[in-house]
Amino acid sequence: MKTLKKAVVVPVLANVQVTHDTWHITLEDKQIAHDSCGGQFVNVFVPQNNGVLWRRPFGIHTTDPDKGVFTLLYKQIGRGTTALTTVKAGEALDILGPLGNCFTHTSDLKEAIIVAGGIGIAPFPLFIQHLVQHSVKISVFYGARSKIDFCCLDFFRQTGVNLHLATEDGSSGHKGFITAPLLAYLQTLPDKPGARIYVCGPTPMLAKMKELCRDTGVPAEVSVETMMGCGFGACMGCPVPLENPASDGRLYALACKDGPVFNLEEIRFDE
Amino acid sequence: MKTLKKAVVVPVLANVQVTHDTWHITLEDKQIAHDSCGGQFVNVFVPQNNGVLWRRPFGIHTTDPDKGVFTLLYKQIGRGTTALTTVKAGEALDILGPLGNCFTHTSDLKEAIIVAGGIGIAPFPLFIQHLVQHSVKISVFYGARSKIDFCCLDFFRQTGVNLHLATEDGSSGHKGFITAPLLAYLQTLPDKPGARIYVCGPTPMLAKMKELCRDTGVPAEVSVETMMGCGFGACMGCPVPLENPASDGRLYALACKDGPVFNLEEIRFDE
Amino acid sequence: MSDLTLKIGRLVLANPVTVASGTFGYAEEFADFIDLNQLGGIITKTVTLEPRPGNPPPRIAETSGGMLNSIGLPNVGVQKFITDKMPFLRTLTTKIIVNVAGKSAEDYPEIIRILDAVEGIDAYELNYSCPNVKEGGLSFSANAHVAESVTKSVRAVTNRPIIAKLTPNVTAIGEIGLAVEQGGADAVSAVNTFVGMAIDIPSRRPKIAMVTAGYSGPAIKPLALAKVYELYKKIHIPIIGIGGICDTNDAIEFLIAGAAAIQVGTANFWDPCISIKIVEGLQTWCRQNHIQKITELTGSLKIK
Amino acid sequence: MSDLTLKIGRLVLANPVTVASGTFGYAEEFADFIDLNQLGGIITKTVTLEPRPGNPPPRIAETSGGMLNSIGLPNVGVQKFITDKMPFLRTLTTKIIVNVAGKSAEDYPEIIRILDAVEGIDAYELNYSCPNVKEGGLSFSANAHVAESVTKSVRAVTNRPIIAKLTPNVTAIGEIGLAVEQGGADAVSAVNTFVGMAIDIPSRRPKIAMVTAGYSGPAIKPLALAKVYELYKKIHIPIIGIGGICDTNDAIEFLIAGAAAIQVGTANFWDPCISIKIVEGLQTWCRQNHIQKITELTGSLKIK
Ligand SMILES: Cc1cc2nc3c(=O)[nH]c(=O)nc-3n(C[C@H](O)[C@H](O)[C@H](O)COP(=O)(O)OP(=O)(O)OC[C@H]3O[C@@H](n4cnc5c(N)ncnc54)[C@H](O)[C@@H]3O)c2cc1C
Ligand SMILES: Cc1cc2nc3c(=O)[nH]c(=O)nc-3n(C[C@H](O)[C@H](O)[C@H](O)COP(=O)(O)OP(=O)(O)OC[C@H]3O[C@@H](n4cnc5c(N)ncnc54)[C@H](O)[C@@H]3O)c2cc1C
Ligand SMILES: Cc1cc2nc3c(=O)[nH]c(=O)nc-3n(C[C@H](O)[C@H](O)[C@H](O)COP(=O)(O)O)c2cc1C
Ligand SMILES: Cc1cc2nc3c(=O)[nH]c(=O)nc-3n(C[C@H](O)[C@H](O)[C@H](O)COP(=O)(O)O)c2cc1C
Ligand code: FES
Ligand code: FES
Repeated sequence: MKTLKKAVVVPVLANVQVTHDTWHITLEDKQIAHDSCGGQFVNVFVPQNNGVLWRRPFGIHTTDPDKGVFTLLYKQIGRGTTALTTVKAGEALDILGPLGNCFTHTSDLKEAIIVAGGIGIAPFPLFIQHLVQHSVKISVFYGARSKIDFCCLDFFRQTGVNLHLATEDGSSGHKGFITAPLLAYLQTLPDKPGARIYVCGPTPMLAKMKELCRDTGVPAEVSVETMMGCGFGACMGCPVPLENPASDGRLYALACKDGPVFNLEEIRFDE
Repeated sequence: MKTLKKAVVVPVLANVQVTHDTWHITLEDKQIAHDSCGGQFVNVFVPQNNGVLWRRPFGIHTTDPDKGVFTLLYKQIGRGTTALTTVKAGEALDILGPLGNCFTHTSDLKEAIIVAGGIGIAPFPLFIQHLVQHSVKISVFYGARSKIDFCCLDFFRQTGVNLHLATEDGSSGHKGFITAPLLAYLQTLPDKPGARIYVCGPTPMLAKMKELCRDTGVPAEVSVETMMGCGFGACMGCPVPLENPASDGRLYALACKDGPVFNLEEIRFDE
Repeated sequence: MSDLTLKIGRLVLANPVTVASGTFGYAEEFADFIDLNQLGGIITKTVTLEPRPGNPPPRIAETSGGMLNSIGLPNVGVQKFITDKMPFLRTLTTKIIVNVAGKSAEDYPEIIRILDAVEGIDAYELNYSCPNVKEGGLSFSANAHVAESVTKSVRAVTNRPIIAKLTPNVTAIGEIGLAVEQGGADAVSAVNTFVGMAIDIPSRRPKIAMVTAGYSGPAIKPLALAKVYELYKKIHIPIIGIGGICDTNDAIEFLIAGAAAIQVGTANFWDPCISIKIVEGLQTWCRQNHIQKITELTGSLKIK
Repeated sequence: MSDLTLKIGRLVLANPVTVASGTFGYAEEFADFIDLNQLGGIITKTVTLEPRPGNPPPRIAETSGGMLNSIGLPNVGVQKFITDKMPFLRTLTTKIIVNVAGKSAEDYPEIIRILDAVEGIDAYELNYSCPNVKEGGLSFSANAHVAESVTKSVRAVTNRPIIAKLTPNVTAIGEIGLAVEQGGADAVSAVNTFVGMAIDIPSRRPKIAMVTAGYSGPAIKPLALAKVYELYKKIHIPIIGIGGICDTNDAIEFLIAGAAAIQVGTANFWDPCISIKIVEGLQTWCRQNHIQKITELTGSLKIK
């Protein structure tokens, strides 16, 4: 069966648990390792389908173009991700990708302020790999429920990013939501025009960020999460409500095709 | 959750492959090991239900009442039996049983002639264990596709039964169906009135046996196989057509409740 | 302990969990597995005026997430039902609901008249999914007029609660529900099986001898739920929800959609203890969610 | 090589495998995955007279063995369809079947008149499952008279083949099939989605914003197969079978039940290459089973 690009069966090199509920899987595919940019995702066919019909989307976490490998960071939350934890090195995964668009890095970018809530951290390391190569200043604001939920802290320390942590239970960093230290930081930010925020996290956090960006005037891009029936624009099941109708009259964008990255001010979260 | 007898979760002591497609699983349950008689079955809930809705029925193969264990012999043919092969010692199986009726052993029985086709051998060792204790003469006529399909030959040799084999490919015993050597044997049988045939096997063999028993005048009991929705008389999905309407007007018996053992002359196979 | 009791007309059930006709035999089949008296109610296998042998095999087939059946309502007939099955049922303290079907409209009041003289029956469920032979084989609840008039004729001969069990194989089940309400039904149960089919490719034969069959099990749950909701918006009598209920969550979904009680069907086959597990599951869930009375749940769907 | 070609009226398809409206976008979405020209035909996402934004989220939900959707027919409207989507579709050599829907009966002939002036369209599929706003929201194929008259009005304005796509949510789909045949349809496609529903228990909200939704996927296969068989017994024009087709065997079952061709729907979402795999699977199966012409299979169900 010859298939064209984008539908591939890739070898699993490793699948290891990194926190109490989060796993890191390493996959081999030259093209994805080479072509992907931060924000894009792959759609994974879940082995053993106990009534699981759809693929499961995951942001591309890191890539190593030289070795032709890439990784995903995933949190075990339900049937699909639980099945994924049982996949072993040496097996193969049927995936589609890379899908979707990327966080944008325009030439005037001086500081990238990355804001992640929980597993929302997943798509950022790839973007950071890219920004580091372009010597952009990077600040990471990373909130989680508790200390035990943090992932990739070593990566951030090695990369030398300016790291701020918050936990809801106060077990590490600021006690409370990450938006509080972020707001303090933005209020004292010297070079606002060169800064841009990149957000990924739970919907309540995104709604909060929207307010915060409006108030501080720092523009933001957000990677959204919706249910995805297909991941490549066929089912129209992933609408993202737009603040204002698009020029062609559309009230919704599609998360998988027009996103998953959007300008925060363009989309609505109230539904 | 307190349940009454007959629905039990039992430890798996072993699950080993005994031929290219047949497995032998050892389960622990005092009551089943103690109470079951040859012909009865258990209905097994199949782990990981990839759309498998119903339990799968298997004859009780052997019991060891002292140790409180019993075994099943099963052939891997589809989704359910394939899932069963993945069960490991130390895990547990959810089963119902013992269900159904038994091969009958009346006091006038002098010789039990057991006729099995393929996996139809499964329910007989338990019956033979019983007959041996009562010093009944036992002849086993066992047909299979090929030599590699035979199971329990050691058991038969140890038990000292009068064993006749046939294979379709001639790789062992008579070449052809087992009904040929059986017919020859019956024609020269000195004590017909004390003999009784017990059959289990594929439907074409049962139809053939019916003819053969009619011709030779030796009565037979048969353990039938049908689709089973429940195994305990609730779904009425396992009808066995009767040769003559029963006294209460019924045209069908239920394999799980009225059987699985029937008098061969009472049931029809033409549908 | 939350209060799980509810009323179906004058019929009081100790909890909303009952078992569906044809999936629970005459209850005796389950006595080895569960304490029958913990159920809200028991609905018997369909009883007809005359004994019926049932259909030739194969009667059942497994499909992905569901099953097909064409059993053909085998039963001993109403007279032998009374002498052979009722004595056991009478020993139970749970509610006994006898499911009846007719070959013609006249069969229904006739069989109910016979049963009305028998003690220990708490209500009737009228199986309206079987073919109305005189009307070209369409089921009794495929047509609102027929459903109404049969219900009326039954209402005329009994004071016991009557529950009309509707087929889902119609364009507008709400209309049928209204018709049986008009006819005097105390409640409806929804739904019976959907018409389905499967083919064995090598033989090119249908997997069920009668060709088409009734489809049930987890696969029909979303369909059945939509039918219950459609009825809830339309009618005023209680609804007993049925279709693919396999666990406590499924039962709760039906209650939220508008059911006052539920029936467990196909799931009884693979887990004969499931109905009681759901009773216990509802009790736990209500406690955890501070539901005082289970009746609060019925129709509590939130729509913006 | 077995001969997989077949005719739907005057429309010749290279093989029986087409893809269902709304599950294949405007084909471009699949160009990264498969060679589109290996398909028997492509049925576009529904096009309407005016642009439509579609329904608010959530629009989709996964259930066991099926999915629910209420997408709301978002599309750019017929004019932009012609300018934006047709150029790509015209580059393909496979058959292009444009699926259209109306808010009112009058919309259908109007949109077909507009499309009839456009090159590169091989046939129309009329989506009769959407609500007929003027008739109280019942779908256009819920009523035989409406279905017939809309079909007639379309027949009057085009010589291209028209395929009426029927809703399964009716009491007697055979009657509707007869009505559209009477109205001049060249074929029917059956079926569109079944009405279903699911509820999120913690929030007590429907899992789909529009409350009820269309149910599709493997879970509906036995139901869809029964509808195709019911139509096959009743009508004389070809049937295109749809509903839960996920592999070659599923496709063969529909052909045996009476379908001349099939559509792959929901399965495209999890395997964008599945349609082509079925084309290849049919070729292999026919060779192994010595089927010279795939048309031999249609309606070859054996009943005693
Ligand atoms: C573009 C994109 C990128 C993503 N990247 C990552 C990633 O890198 N790492 C990661 O761990 N997760 C990521 N996710 C989320 C991930 O896809 C879901 O966690 C996963 O699909 C859940 O599958 P499941 O079968 O385990 O859960 P299910 O059993 O399907 O669901 C469990 C619960 O979660 C809800 N749910 C599941 N998926 C979603 C969703 N997408 N949106 C809203 N609610 C949902 C369900 O309604 C249900 O209540 C991403 C999602 C998108 C859309
Ligand atoms: C009373 C009884 C005792 C049995 N004892 C044994 C035993 O001791 N050892 C053993 O190996 N098997 C036994 N069987 C048969 C066994 O139950 C089936 O092989 C098993 O259920 C197949 O499950 P599966 O999911 O692997 O196959 P499936 O995937 O369900 O089916 C594969 C194919 O086999 C057919 N099939 C499956 N089960 C049956 C059936 N019961 N009758 C007719 N056709 C069927 C299906 O239609 C399908 O074509 C017994 C059956 C009965 C009724
Ligand atoms: C094997 C079987 C037999 C049934 N027999 C009857 C019956 O005799 N009378 C009746 O009203 N419904 C009968 N039904 C329908 C069920 O009562 C129930 O309405 C239907 O199966 C849907 O529920 P479920 O999905 O939980 O099984 C039968 C269903 C099955 C599966
Ligand atoms: C997400 C989705 C969108 C659909 N959109 C349309 C549509 O726009 N027009 C239409 O006629 N049918 C539409 N359908 C119905 C399908 O074409 C098909 O009839 C149905 O899904 C049953 O087939 P399946 O089970 O193979 O998916 C849609 C189905 C799905 C799942
Ligand atoms: S997930 Fe299918 S269109 Fe976006
Ligand atoms: S298997 Fe259900 S009655 Fe026999």
